[in-house]
Amino acid sequence: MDQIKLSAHSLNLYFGQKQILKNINIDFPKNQVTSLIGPSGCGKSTLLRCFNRMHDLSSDAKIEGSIKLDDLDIYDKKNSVTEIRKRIGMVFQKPNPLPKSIYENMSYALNIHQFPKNEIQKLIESALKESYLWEEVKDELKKPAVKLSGGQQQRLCIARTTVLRPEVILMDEPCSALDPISTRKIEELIVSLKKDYTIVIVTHNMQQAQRISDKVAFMYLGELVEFGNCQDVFQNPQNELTKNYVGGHFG
Amino acid sequence: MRYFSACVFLLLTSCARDSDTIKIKGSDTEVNLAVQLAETFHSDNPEVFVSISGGGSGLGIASLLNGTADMANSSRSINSEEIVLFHKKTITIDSFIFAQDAIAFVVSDELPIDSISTKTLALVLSGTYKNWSSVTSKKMPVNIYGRQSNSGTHDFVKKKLKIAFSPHAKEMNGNAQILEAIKQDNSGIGYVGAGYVIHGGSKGLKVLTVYSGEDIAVSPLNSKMIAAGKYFFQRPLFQYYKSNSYDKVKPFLDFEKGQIGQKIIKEAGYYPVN
Amino acid sequence: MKKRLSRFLNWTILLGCTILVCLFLGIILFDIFSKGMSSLSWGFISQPPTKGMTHGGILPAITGTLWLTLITTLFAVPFGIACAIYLNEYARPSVLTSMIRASIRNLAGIPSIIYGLFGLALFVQALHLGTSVLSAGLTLGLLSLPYIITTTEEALKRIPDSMREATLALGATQFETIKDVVLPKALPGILTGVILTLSRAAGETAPILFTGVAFYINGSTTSVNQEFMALPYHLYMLSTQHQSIEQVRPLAYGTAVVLILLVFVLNIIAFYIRFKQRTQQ
Amino acid sequence: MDVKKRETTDWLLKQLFKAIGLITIVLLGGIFMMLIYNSIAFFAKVNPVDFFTGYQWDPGSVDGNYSILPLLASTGLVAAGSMLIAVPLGIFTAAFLSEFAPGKLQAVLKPVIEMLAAIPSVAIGFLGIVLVGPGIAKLFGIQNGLNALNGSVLLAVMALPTIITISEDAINAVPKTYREASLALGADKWATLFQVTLPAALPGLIAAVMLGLGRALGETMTVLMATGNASAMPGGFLDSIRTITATIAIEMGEVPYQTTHYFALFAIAAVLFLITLAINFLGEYFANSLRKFQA
Repeated sequence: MDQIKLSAHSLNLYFGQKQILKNINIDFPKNQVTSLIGPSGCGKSTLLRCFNRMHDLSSDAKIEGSIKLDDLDIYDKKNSVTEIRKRIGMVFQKPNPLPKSIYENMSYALNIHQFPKNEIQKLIESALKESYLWEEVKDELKKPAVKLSGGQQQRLCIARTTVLRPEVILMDEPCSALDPISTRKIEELIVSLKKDYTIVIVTHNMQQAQRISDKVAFMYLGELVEFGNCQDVFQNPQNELTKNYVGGHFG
Repeated sequence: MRYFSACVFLLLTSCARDSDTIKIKGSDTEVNLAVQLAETFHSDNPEVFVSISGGGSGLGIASLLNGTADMANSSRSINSEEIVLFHKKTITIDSFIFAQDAIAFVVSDELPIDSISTKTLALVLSGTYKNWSSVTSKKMPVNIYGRQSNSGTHDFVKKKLKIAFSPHAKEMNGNAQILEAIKQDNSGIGYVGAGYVIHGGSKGLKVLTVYSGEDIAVSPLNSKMIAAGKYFFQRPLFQYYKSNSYDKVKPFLDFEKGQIGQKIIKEAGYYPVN
Repeated sequence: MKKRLSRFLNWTILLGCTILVCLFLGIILFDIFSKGMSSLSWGFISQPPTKGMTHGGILPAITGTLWLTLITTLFAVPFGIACAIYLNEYARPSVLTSMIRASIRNLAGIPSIIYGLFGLALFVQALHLGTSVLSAGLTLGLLSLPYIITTTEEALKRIPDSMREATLALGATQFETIKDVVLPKALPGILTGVILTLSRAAGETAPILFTGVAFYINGSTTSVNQEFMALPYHLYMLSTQHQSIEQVRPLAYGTAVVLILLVFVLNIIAFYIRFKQRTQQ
Repeated sequence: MDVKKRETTDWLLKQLFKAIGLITIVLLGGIFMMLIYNSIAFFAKVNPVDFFTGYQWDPGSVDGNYSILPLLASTGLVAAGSMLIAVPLGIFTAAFLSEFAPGKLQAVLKPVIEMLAAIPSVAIGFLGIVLVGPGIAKLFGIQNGLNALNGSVLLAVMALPTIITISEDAINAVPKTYREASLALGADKWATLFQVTLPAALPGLIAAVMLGLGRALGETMTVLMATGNASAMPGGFLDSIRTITATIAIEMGEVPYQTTHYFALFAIAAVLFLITLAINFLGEYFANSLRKFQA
């Protein structure tokens, strides 16, 4: 059995009166890629954002149940949210580099978490190399990040997250705003990151899910309908709903 | 953040020097005279600053009472209500008469009238005479250009003639504005300190001579008659100050009594106190 | 035929109104500048008034206005921005927040003379600051507060939430997000709002009438609790209170020119910042 | 680990910002309390009926009759006059700007409006004395031009920028589809403007007028310098008048604190405050209905 890194236990979420997530129980195995798929509005992005407490900001979100990172309950008041977000990084749908230079984008989080000054240069270099961005930007680190192309920006966002050496990386449809070539690059990057990080990715793209994920979770109307290995879910889905959604996309 | 706290620190430290600023407020008649006195006074002793504000005799005395002025100029003597207020706050005040002033009644030079009795003046200013035809040959509505209730000049004329001003009297907030209005309005009559008429230039204006009862008509510009105390609307100009701040205002008082001060007072069209 | 006539009529009405509005501005600027430029000289803005304020310059009035603007800035800007940050970044939609918003809108509508009264009651009397440039500056600060809050909040609103989420996702606290990302990006917008508000406050006269403006002071104001002269009051005084109005009329026009130039310079700086920020985006 | 420190500073600053946020309520409350407290002190001495029905504002007189009527009438007269001028002018200019002005012209006209708004009120008051006053005097053959008409013209000039900018927003807020629908039916630009666009923007236009009126009512220096300051009940536009704001400005300086006259000024200030509050509220109400449109 795989070792569990991140898990949700009877998780319910309400926006005001409307219930969005209904009794979600899910385990994300360590150092594997799990894809969350399902029709739009099924709550997969909302679920993803629960894992790094992104809903704290929205005023009318109410969460029941618990989420465990190893054995730490991240919604327990005494755990500091900044520490949790240091261990669980997140990459967003639209690349959102900070309005600073490439270097500052990378160094910002390191300074915030008081990493030793002398290590910062080294950490940045290795993170950029990991995200195959170092060659393209190594001699113009001072350039504003917005000047990079869409694909480069997304890779910068991924590098910015991995430089903190988190344990889990959440990705909310990271490639939906990118062209096919950049998408392929990001997918390769995700597969290479697998050895160091547990990755949870929300995607609309069936082929992408099949290419890069080990486990797949299918959600429908706020409920987790099916969860299993990538091949099983795509080749012989147990649940009727999954079959219709996934039908014709395998092979 | 550092820049901001530096600014605030600079701001607060700079409020050390207050003691040597004499704040003088009050009568609008005297404000221009006070400015000229303050100007020469400051050039003689540069370490003492003087700040002058007008607004009317009432304002001067009120500021003295409220502690926002060291010296109150007033073209009228302090009235009973004000004395009560000073007693309530247990403030004793002294007064100093630094000059005399005569109130000139001014009309447009086209108005066929040269001298006026105090009785007629009372009827015109109280609004009983609404048209100049009751006083002169010209048929024109009477337009009165007076001051607001807080002006000492307004108060002095009202008490001297024992009348209430007509509600239609325009209340200008400065002697200068009155002269300005009458220059353009040949049906206008107004009252200003004599000093203004000399300085303000009286083209298009005429100063009426005033007589009460049988004695001869006197002009406010005739310094001999003023010295003899013959002009009906002649009054001392007061400066009130708190007894306990005497030493702060003493330099300025001495300057006014001094030879240079008296010269400035004469040049400004006021009369020395003999 | 009627159609073309009514169309012509409509066109003249609309165009006529617009031209009339521009004419107002034209007349104001033409009259003031044509008669005021002649008395404008280096001496006029660098010397104190002399001879009973019938000659010399208006330096104390200029320095007085600058003192006022400085104190207004030091007081209104920090509070205004802090309040806007609270409203835009921290506040949850609640009764309290809507009350704050309602009071800001109403504070912006209160006549400036009532701010003068409040300044008199609070700063001059209650806090015993007396009639001084500090009292007047703080009163103008209160007057400017609602405008700074509204313009700052608009600038903060233009920052997309994705920026905030990016920083938060990296483990920054909310204040760090504001300090490191939101404020620096919103700074040009905030600066424009602040400068426009200050140019409006510098032109105000009513609030400073009872809180400390003086008819005449010897030199420029040097300390915070001294009384002060101010450009708008100097113009008011020269045109209504002064002893010889005809003689000082050129000086009054000169003061009006300096006041309008000061206000326009501030406005142009604000437009430049807004223009640069818009094109650079 | 100093995460605790970062977290506590974050929490502390949040409370600080919240406290500063509350200052605005305290400020409005303070102003309101000041006015009410002093007005009550005044009404303890003078019976409110005389205050609202008397005929003359003459605090200096021996029995000191304080009546707000002449001041209220003056304020109303000069504000109404200014709206008569500013509203048609402002709305038509806004219509021209948002519907008919080509882009280049708009780029020129926008700064003109903002410059007009930036001109300090005391400069406009000064022009009232030197330019508009004598002009009116010559035009109507009266002695001096310092009267309600002068005040109305100047206040109109001051209120115009507010009315134009907000009316323009209101007109632009009207959805494009309305115009297309009307044009598609063969109506020409003018019919569309007068029968469709302007009526649809009406709530916004009323909000603009309200806020313009609020600005005109609250103006002090312009009316203090240019309307003659006679405290009698105004007869018409050619009479000198004295508004509430001018009265406060003239008399507040000279009044010893805590006397009846001092409280009287707070009483008339309270009345002015309530009027502007009501007008702001109305403006707000109409502006909200406009915002509903946009949502």
